[in-house]
Amino acid sequence: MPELYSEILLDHYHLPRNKGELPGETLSVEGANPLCGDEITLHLKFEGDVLLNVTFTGKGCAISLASSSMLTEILMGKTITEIQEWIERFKEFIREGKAPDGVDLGDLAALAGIAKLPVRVKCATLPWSTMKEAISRYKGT
Amino acid sequence: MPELYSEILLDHYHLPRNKGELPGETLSVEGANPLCGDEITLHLKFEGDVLLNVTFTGKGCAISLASSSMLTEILMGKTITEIQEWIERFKEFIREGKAPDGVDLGDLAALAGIAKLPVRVKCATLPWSTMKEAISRYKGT
Amino acid sequence: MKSWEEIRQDFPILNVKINGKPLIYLDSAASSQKPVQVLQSYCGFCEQRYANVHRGIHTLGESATSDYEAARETVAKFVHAPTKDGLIFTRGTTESINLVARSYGHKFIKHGQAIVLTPMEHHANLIPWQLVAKAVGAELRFWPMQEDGTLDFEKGRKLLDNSVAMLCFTHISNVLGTVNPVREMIELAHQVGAKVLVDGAQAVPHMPVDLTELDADFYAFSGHKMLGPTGIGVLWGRPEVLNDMDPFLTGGEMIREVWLDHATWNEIPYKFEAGTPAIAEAVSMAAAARYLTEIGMERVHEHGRGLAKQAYARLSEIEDLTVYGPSEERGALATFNIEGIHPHDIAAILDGDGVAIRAGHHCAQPLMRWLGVAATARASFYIYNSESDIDVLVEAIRTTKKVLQHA
Amino acid sequence: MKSWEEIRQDFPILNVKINGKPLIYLDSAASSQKPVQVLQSYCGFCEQRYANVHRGIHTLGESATSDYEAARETVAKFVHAPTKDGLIFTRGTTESINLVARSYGHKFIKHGQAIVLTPMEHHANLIPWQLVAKAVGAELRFWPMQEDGTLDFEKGRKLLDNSVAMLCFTHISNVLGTVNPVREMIELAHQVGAKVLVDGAQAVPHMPVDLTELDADFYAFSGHKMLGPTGIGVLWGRPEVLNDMDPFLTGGEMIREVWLDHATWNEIPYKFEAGTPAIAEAVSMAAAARYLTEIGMERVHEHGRGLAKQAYARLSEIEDLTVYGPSEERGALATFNIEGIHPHDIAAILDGDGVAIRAGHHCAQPLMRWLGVAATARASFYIYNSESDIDVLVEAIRTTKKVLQHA
Ligand SMILES: Cc1ncc(COP(=O)(O)O)c(C=O)c1O
Ligand SMILES: Cc1ncc(COP(=O)(O)O)c(C=O)c1O
Repeated sequence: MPELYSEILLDHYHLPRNKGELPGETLSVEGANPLCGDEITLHLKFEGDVLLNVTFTGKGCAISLASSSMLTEILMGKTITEIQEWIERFKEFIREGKAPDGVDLGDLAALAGIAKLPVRVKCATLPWSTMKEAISRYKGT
Repeated sequence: MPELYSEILLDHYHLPRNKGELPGETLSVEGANPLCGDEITLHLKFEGDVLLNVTFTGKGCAISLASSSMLTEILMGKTITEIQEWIERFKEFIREGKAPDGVDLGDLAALAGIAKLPVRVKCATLPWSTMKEAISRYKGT
Repeated sequence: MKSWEEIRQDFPILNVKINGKPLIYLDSAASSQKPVQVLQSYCGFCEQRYANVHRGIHTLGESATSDYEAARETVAKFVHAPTKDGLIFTRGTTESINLVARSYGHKFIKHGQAIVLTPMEHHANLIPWQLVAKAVGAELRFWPMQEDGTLDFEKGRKLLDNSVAMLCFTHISNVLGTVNPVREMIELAHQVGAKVLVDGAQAVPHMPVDLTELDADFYAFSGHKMLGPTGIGVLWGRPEVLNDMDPFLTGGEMIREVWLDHATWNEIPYKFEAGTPAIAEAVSMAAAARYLTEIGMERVHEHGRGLAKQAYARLSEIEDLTVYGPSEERGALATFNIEGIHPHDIAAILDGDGVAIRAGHHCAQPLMRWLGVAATARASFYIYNSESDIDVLVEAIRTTKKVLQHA
Repeated sequence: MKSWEEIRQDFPILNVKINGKPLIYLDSAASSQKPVQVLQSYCGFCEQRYANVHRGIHTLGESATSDYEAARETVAKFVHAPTKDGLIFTRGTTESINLVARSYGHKFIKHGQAIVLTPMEHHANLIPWQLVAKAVGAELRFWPMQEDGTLDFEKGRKLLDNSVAMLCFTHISNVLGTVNPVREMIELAHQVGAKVLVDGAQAVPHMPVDLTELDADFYAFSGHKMLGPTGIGVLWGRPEVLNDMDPFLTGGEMIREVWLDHATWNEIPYKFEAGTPAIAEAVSMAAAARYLTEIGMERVHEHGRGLAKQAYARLSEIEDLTVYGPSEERGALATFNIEGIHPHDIAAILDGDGVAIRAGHHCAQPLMRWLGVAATARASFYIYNSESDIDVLVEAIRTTKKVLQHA
């Protein structure tokens, strides 16, 4: 079994957190990776600066689905500033293959192997770049 | 010294036979090899079917000049049919690198090495293809 | 006669361990591995006979030119081309098709005429024609397929009327494995006066191809899929047609005379080979052709067909697994999906067992849409594969299912 | 630090005997020989890390992709490119220039605008612009040269007005050895809003090139002239400009989404790399760049300059012999003619002594006309040449004169 398909990753894949529609959502944003056929929609409910609730729907590979599931767990309840920090942290993490100094990534750490697999980076990144898009849309409203 | 630059070849190069204009010529035909910059003009005097006299002018490498000189010696006084036979013989000779069975090539034999030097074949062939053109023009008149 | 086991030993890469397991390389449809004979030809040429071609009067210039031209002859013979003058060395199938689209298509296909393609084309044999159609105002028509991924002849025949300028299609589909009836299709197209381009990228490596008999106007293939190097491929074109076409790339070698403000062109095939060609690559593509000829293309074909048939049968037995394309008479590959599992995950988990397959759209996005999927997994075979590779594949797929299928 | 003698030993071809004599290879301006390090990189990659790139999810697909992308980075660094995203792998300089002519020229150069070239351009940097000019109705202007084969700045400056869309010229002339003042010329062109393409085929192998400092919009060079393989070359383009351009070849890899009737494009550089690239060639072109970097490009430059200077001086001493181009500050070559002897004969007779030089028009027919000759002979140098090679050259030329000059 390739290292990437760790127990943690498979757990998020088989038992995705916060999967499903979000009634009363503030907005939803679709992200797609046409080369893979991954399509993930994030559903977000904001109250002012705070992301009260976030869920996801869509289809994709285990990496993009698990990454989406992890994203919802981490960002739930965070402020926009915190979310933006997390997006940057995630980018650095994926590029370097290890957590930025002093940051506890939690389950996300299971994606460390991605840095060595350029073809799969986009799968892990998809929900995060979708989140970035969502924030800029929300702030634009 | 490369084999190709034999004594016979150099002799024709240094002391070209039948080089110069041909007063009273029936026609003259220019052949050129733009890749090398070779330009050879054949001057021909026919009487009916017979090539009474042939000379050449122009510039080129040792191979094309020597080949021109040899051509004039061989074809002088020949009939059109004989000339056409010689053109075919020459082609075969250059392609195969040896004389067709039972044919004495005389000085031309010095060009045998050309078959192995694809880049130079066009130099040796230039006066002969010019001759072919000349015959067809003469017959067309 | 070399045994399949001896043949395997010609491929150094098969000794590489993947995640501690022996490599089972099932991705030859994307690109094949190279035998030592090809690598030795490459290095031997560079170490002993190398120089630029066509203009060198020195010994190395002559040896390189004669090796390069001999390569043209060898490759032309390999596909039984009617003449080697029509054999143009390109970077690969993609460049070959682009050459035809630009130098033939833009010049000869007229407003209101039609270009007929199939829905199973690789992007390389689709996008160049989209651009020609747009530029000249031609119409694109698609020859319909039947449910099993073979072409529907009744419907296709009706598309071929006098307005058709060109029919372009793949000899063997790189996804479905469909082997198209090239001879018949060309005859139909020629009856309405259309020119035909055949994409032979998946055919030339795997079966005897006889261009004289097929009578295509253009035929394209790549070196890297037939045990040869990257960076080299072929366009064969009918000389009369090539002569009428405009040049493609321009520069050295393709010219005859050049002035500051204009130029005239060299004869074919040189007219279409601008600049320093991929000399060492052409020489070792010819070595690959010789290697395959020594094994015998009939035998190569039999072997690939056998593996494809077996793979189709064995994979079809697996629950929730769909194999695409016709069950009989197929190219040396099997493309499939497993219910509820993304093909990328299949490929990644198989890699853990040393099994290299491809997953994605295989440069055939319209065909993916036709199949109603975003992507597929594909196992493809070549002379270094054996039945035991299929055993490992099937076993690895069972593991994948266990890990990834939802309970 | 490796000595020149040790460097020579890296080139297996130097052991080949030509007509029983040691090979003196003086034709590197046409194509350079390859050190074992490059050949080993080629074979090592094919034997251990090969697969098709960009889409493989298996281990070999990943190793090949990462080697290919690392090669892009290495080569970009070698020429100090501001970013590697603008580095497109092509077949060579010729394809690179054709890419710009088609994808930039046809789209952005307008009727009535001018394209400025020089009379010393290689056909590869002339004919593509002739065709653009003809297609869009642009004017070709030629920056005049001075007697010694350097550009006339007074006259050239006047050509550069607001109607100029593009300035295209060679960094170093492959015939005259002229080293053009690239930085100044680019500045002049940018002042009138023109884009600049520099043909670096003869520069990159021989001197440190810093694309960040030069500020060219496009810069083209070939692998095979810098100790690398055939079949690979580079176009570096400014990313903002590349982004605005239409694709060149179309097919796999350069797309983003494809439907039956249209498609969208991938980001740069992939947008310009249709089909399977020359993967192994890119990897070993990077090996060549590393090999040169290890020697040090300053040192390579010094060596070539020294040999060129010496050759110029020694050849000039020979009676009836004319050396072309500037006497100072020249590329690593010397082009010449001997009164009354055709250059083809010089090359052929030198070959008898194992000396490989080039004779002909060197893909620069308009320049030959400017020089008033049909052809020239050229001795060109690289890191495996030494002063003693010039001794042999000069001696062999004396023999040639004895044999061929009329008494
Ligand atoms: C100055 C110059 N430009 C362009 C080229 C063409 O390069 P290539 O044949 O590698 O495309 C050459 C080499 O012949 C050259 O010397
Ligand atoms: C059917 C088909 N056509 C065209 C191509 C493109 O070939 P290349 O990438 O060698 O240009 C391929 C290979 O990917 C193919 O399978």
